Amino acid sequence: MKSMQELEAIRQKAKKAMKVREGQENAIVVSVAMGTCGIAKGARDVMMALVDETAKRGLDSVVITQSGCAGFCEKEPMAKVHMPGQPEINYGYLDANRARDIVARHLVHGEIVHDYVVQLPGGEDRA
Amino acid sequence: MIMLCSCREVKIVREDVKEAVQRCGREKHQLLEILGQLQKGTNFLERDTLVAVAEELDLPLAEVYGTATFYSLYSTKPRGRYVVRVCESAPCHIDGAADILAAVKAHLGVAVDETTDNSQFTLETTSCLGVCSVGPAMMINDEVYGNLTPDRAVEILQSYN
Amino acid sequence: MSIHRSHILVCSGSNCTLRASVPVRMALRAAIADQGLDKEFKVIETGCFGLCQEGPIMVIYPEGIHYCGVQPDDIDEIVETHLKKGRVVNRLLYRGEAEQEVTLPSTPFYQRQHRVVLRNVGAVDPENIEESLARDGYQGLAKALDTMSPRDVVQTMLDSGLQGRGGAGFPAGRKWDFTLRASGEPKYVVCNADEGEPGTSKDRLILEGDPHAVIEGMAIAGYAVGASQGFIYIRGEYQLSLQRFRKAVEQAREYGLLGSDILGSGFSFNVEVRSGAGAYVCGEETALLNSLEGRRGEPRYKPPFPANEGLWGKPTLINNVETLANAAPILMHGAQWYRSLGSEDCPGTKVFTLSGDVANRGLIEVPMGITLREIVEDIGGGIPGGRQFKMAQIGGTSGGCIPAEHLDIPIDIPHLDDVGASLGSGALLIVDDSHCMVDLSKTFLHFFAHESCGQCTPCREGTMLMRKLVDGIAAGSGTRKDLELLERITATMRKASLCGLGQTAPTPVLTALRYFSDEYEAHIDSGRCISGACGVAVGGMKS
Amino acid sequence: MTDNAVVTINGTEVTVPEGTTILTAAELAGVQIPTLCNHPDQMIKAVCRVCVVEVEGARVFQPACSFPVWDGMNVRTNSPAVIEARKTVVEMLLSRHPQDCLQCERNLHCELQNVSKSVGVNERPFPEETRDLPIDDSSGAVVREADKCINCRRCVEACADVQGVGVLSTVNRGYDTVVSTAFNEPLEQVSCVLCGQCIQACPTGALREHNDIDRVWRALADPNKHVVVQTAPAVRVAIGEDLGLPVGTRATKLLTSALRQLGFDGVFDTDFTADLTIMEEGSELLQRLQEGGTLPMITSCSPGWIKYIEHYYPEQLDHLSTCKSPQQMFGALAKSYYAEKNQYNPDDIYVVSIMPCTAKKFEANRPEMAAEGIRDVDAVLTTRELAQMIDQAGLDFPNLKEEEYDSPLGISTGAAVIFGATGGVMEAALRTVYELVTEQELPALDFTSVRGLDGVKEASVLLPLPNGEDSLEVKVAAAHGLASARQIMEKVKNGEADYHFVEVMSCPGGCIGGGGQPRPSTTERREKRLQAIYDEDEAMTIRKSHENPAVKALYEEYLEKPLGERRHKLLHTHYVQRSRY
Repeated sequence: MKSMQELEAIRQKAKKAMKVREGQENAIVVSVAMGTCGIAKGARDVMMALVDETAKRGLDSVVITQSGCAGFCEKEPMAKVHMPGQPEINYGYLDANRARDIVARHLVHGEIVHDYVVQLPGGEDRA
Repeated sequence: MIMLCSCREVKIVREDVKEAVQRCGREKHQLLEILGQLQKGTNFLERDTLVAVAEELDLPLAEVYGTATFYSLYSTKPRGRYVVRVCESAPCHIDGAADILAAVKAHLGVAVDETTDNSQFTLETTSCLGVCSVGPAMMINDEVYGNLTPDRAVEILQSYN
Repeated sequence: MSIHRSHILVCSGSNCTLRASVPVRMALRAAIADQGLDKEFKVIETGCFGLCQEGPIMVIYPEGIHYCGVQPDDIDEIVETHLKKGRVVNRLLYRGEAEQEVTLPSTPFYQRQHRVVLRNVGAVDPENIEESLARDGYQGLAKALDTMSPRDVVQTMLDSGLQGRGGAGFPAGRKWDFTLRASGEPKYVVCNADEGEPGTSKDRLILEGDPHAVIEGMAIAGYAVGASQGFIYIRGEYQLSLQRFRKAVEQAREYGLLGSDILGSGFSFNVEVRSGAGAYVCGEETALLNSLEGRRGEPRYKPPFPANEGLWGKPTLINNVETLANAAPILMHGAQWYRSLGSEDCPGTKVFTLSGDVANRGLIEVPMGITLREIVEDIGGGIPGGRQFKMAQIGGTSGGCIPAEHLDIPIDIPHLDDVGASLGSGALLIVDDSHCMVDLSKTFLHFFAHESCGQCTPCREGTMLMRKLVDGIAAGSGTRKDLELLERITATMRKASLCGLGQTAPTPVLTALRYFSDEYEAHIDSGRCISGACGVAVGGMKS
Repeated sequence: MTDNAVVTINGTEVTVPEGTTILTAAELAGVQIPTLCNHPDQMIKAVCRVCVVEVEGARVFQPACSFPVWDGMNVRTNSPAVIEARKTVVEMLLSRHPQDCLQCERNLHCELQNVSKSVGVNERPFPEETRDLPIDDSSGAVVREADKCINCRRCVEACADVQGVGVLSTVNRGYDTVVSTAFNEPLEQVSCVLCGQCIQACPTGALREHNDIDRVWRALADPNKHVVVQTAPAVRVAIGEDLGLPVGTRATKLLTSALRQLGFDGVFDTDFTADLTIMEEGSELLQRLQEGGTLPMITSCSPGWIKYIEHYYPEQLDHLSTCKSPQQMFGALAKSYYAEKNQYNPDDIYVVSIMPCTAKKFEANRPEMAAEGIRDVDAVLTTRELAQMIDQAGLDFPNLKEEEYDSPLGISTGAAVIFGATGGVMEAALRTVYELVTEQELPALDFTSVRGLDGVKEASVLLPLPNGEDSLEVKVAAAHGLASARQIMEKVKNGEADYHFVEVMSCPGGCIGGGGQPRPSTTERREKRLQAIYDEDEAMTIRKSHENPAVKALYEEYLEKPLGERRHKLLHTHYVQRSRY
């Protein structure tokens, strides 16, 4: 590396790889239900698709995390998206393609992908 | 395998020294590095080694010896294959280092600065190993062990047999 | 570069290493590989989290869950429950508390700390320079090279009020200033990493946890004073530090952050890593220089000072690891920011190694001016086993012993001076009431008699004479006259010794005599010791 | 640069250049500060801490020997705290110093004793201990008694830096720190050249010469022995120092008188064989020049130097002149020429040398220095030992009746006496070689370019040949102190030395600064002794070796033609390769 610019480029790239460790206050949190049922129905693929797609798109302020089983096994794989200042949106019956779709539309453009939204009893689920 | 090398041929010593000098450089300020490397195999610096170092670096032998005897990681007297250093610093003392030392002495059957009859272990004490939060501690060659109890210390020593 | 959904940080600082973090790491890697999870989970060896007493420690991100005391047997459960199902393994949380009630970072142990020097220790993989870069590593250097003149850098250091963190507490900026202004070429920067003070392991944990912070500090210093060659002298006992640091230097070189024409600035700087060979006195800066030159590590008389005549007689800036690790944050955030931390007389934070009779032992970084009580009770979690606080020895074996009556003093240089103690290098040994001061004094003196370099008369002879006298008192054969002799020796050593070692070696015994004279007298007059450690009769004393 | 500083010392102002040490400034203010590790010719060490003083504003006491003054500095050298600290420091040293002052060789000449008195030590308050380190008398020349070492390191500097030998070093650490050899080997086993400069540097009785006084007394008392004595050139200008005369006193005639009173049967002069050495060495040089021998030829009179080259440059021994030293030539002639002439059985002759040198004791013991089992020299005393004997005999040295040397081995020239000074052998040789080669009288006798205390002195002398056309240029060098000799030897080794003839003396200043001379041999004293040597030369009626009538007679009567067998056997020797480690 021979310049300030190069240093900055490497720094930005490295930041992405490290993002998972940053506690971001205003981050969009995507949480994948990773109970046995979810995993059995393909939650891992969903998780990896989300990770991959957000990285590709350079979405720095997105944290992809996991949660335990939400108790709605038939709707698995499930994920919820929490944008700062907005209610959580629960998605169900996901696969890798749908996950990428969510990244493209919801995370990037803030558009709720109604096709995959599942309503949970009580509305405010604390999975 | 007993590593006491007083029987090693001077020629071999010379080659080791030449190699170390080549790696580190011939300047006087590399003396400590060179001595450190040469001690790795045998745990001590024999006379022939210091002579060869003095010759390679064009230093008086007494100066090399005077430097070697200043530093406690070097020894100019034969030591065992494993050098056991029990930390005697205040933090380890608070944690019961005296009991550890007693257990190690009893297990090895030697006093401090002595070597077991089979040349396996030399017991030394050290001023501090820098792992004060997990005392009492000891070091065997380069490996540091913390949170010792007398039993655990003996157990660890047994694993070196 | 692959992106993982989760990072698992396992401490690989020496303290955790010797608490079996290596087998834990191996078991974790094996389990993840077995289950084909290696694309999702990245295992990172990182530096010390500070809470060494609870090690090995593991942190799982992005949740930020800390597990304590993890053993290889626990790995299966962590993988199955946490990694695969996202459920926290409550029993491995700090002190077994349920997650909802307390996470480790929310404990007073962390809450009362302020991490400047330790900013990346425990947060990055020290063997991966990119992780440092991601957390603003080398930004301080970049800023200096890009926007500041050497004089600006020195001025910022002067303005920050940073005092040397190696023991003497000399204003760092003034050393930089002296070296910048000294005539003579070439100039050198030397990092003093010969941390030998018993009770101190902060420099080691910085070197192991964030070597790039130190390299960056050295390069900034080099730029500021006009040096293009740096040396770091690391204690010979610190094999892991040596290994990590060498690797870090290589990486910095690969990335062009060391070498010639750094970041296109025209500034060149290299760092050579040197190992000590077991001599406490080499922590004294001129002894260290002699050792670097391949000689006996004996201190030099001063003046001349290293800033004018240092390594090979050339102007040399020599700073402690922690001091240099402060340089980049100061440049990035400014002198005023630094001054806003800590106390009026002592800006900034201080890293301490907490050891002895305290619940939480380990590495902490606190603002200067925090009280001893806050450290012992809040961060340290108090004295375990229903015992009482007896005294704290601050500053290592050459530091003073502070009794309970001074628990509320703010920890900074002037306040410690008031009670006969010194900040030293940041050792904090907590001692409970089960220990005997005469026995402890014996330990201190055995240490100094072993570590005196033997060059000047007061220290060479004085340490051994003190040792003999205190050994005699401990054995019950001491007399009141011995106490007078001890006073004479200590007075002469403090005033007439050549270096700081001899000048401060009597401190712990002096403060012990000052605050716990009844214990000495009990040994002499009635042959009694509270702990029985001294081999005379047990009991019979008011303390 | 050298701004003046006004310094107040115990209330008295003194003006000195800034950067002067407190010690020097105090001296100017008339204040004596005790010292131990300080030596006027050596580097500052600041390790003994006896000279600590109070500097206003400083947190701790500062050593006067190293601490530079600044303008406005206020120093107290006599506050109660300073006095107490100094006394404590000395008491600490004494807590494990052997208490055998009455038996010690340094009794009444000991710096530790003096300092201990001046700081007011009157008890031994601290726990006592003896180290019980072995006394090393293995070399028969230099004795080390490490128990008396106070770690001032002056001997280390003398050995390593002045002499470039470095067989002494500070070893171990802390309380066990002591000056020793590598692996604590006896001096006989290490590459010590036995020059005795360490003895000159030592403030205590830790280093001294091997004592041969009793052997000499026994020989003198033996009615069957004919005991003859020779005195080296440098002894006469120094012995007075130990016997109540001012430094630089020429005590030649008192010396001969004293020796006679001690009972020596013949009082002779090494100067006689110094002249002979010039004859032999001069012809050897001319031979090498004419026949293409190894050049440069290097002198061989200094036994410390000989041992040095044997240890450190064993592959360069061919450069040495094969001449024995004057001491050994004297011994050999005493037991042959002199014995024959006076009909003594060589076995009954006992040769004693008075030498400024400790290495001479070693030289006399070398196996090469004997002919048919008869040692050339039987006992060697240093100047100090002779002074001791004169004390023992109760002689009032300064007031003795002046006497002359005996004949013929006491007849000498000015060229011989300057052997005692660095450059002297060279100058003496040039006086003779010039006249032998050119067959003309030397216009000026003094070759000042080889005089003085520079470490290495070089000169070039043009010798006009008798044919009146050609001339011979002889390039010479003289070195004193073995560190200087090493500079020359490195050139020789690398083929960069274009000298024809080199003089090397082991000791600084030459023999007048020898290891056996009265202590201390400071530069100041050496300069006075040098002056006395040159005065002695000028006062001589004959100042060229080849004009010494006794030497001429010796050649005519006894020695055969040049390089004859007898001459070879008696006056020449060979050298042995030794190891450096």
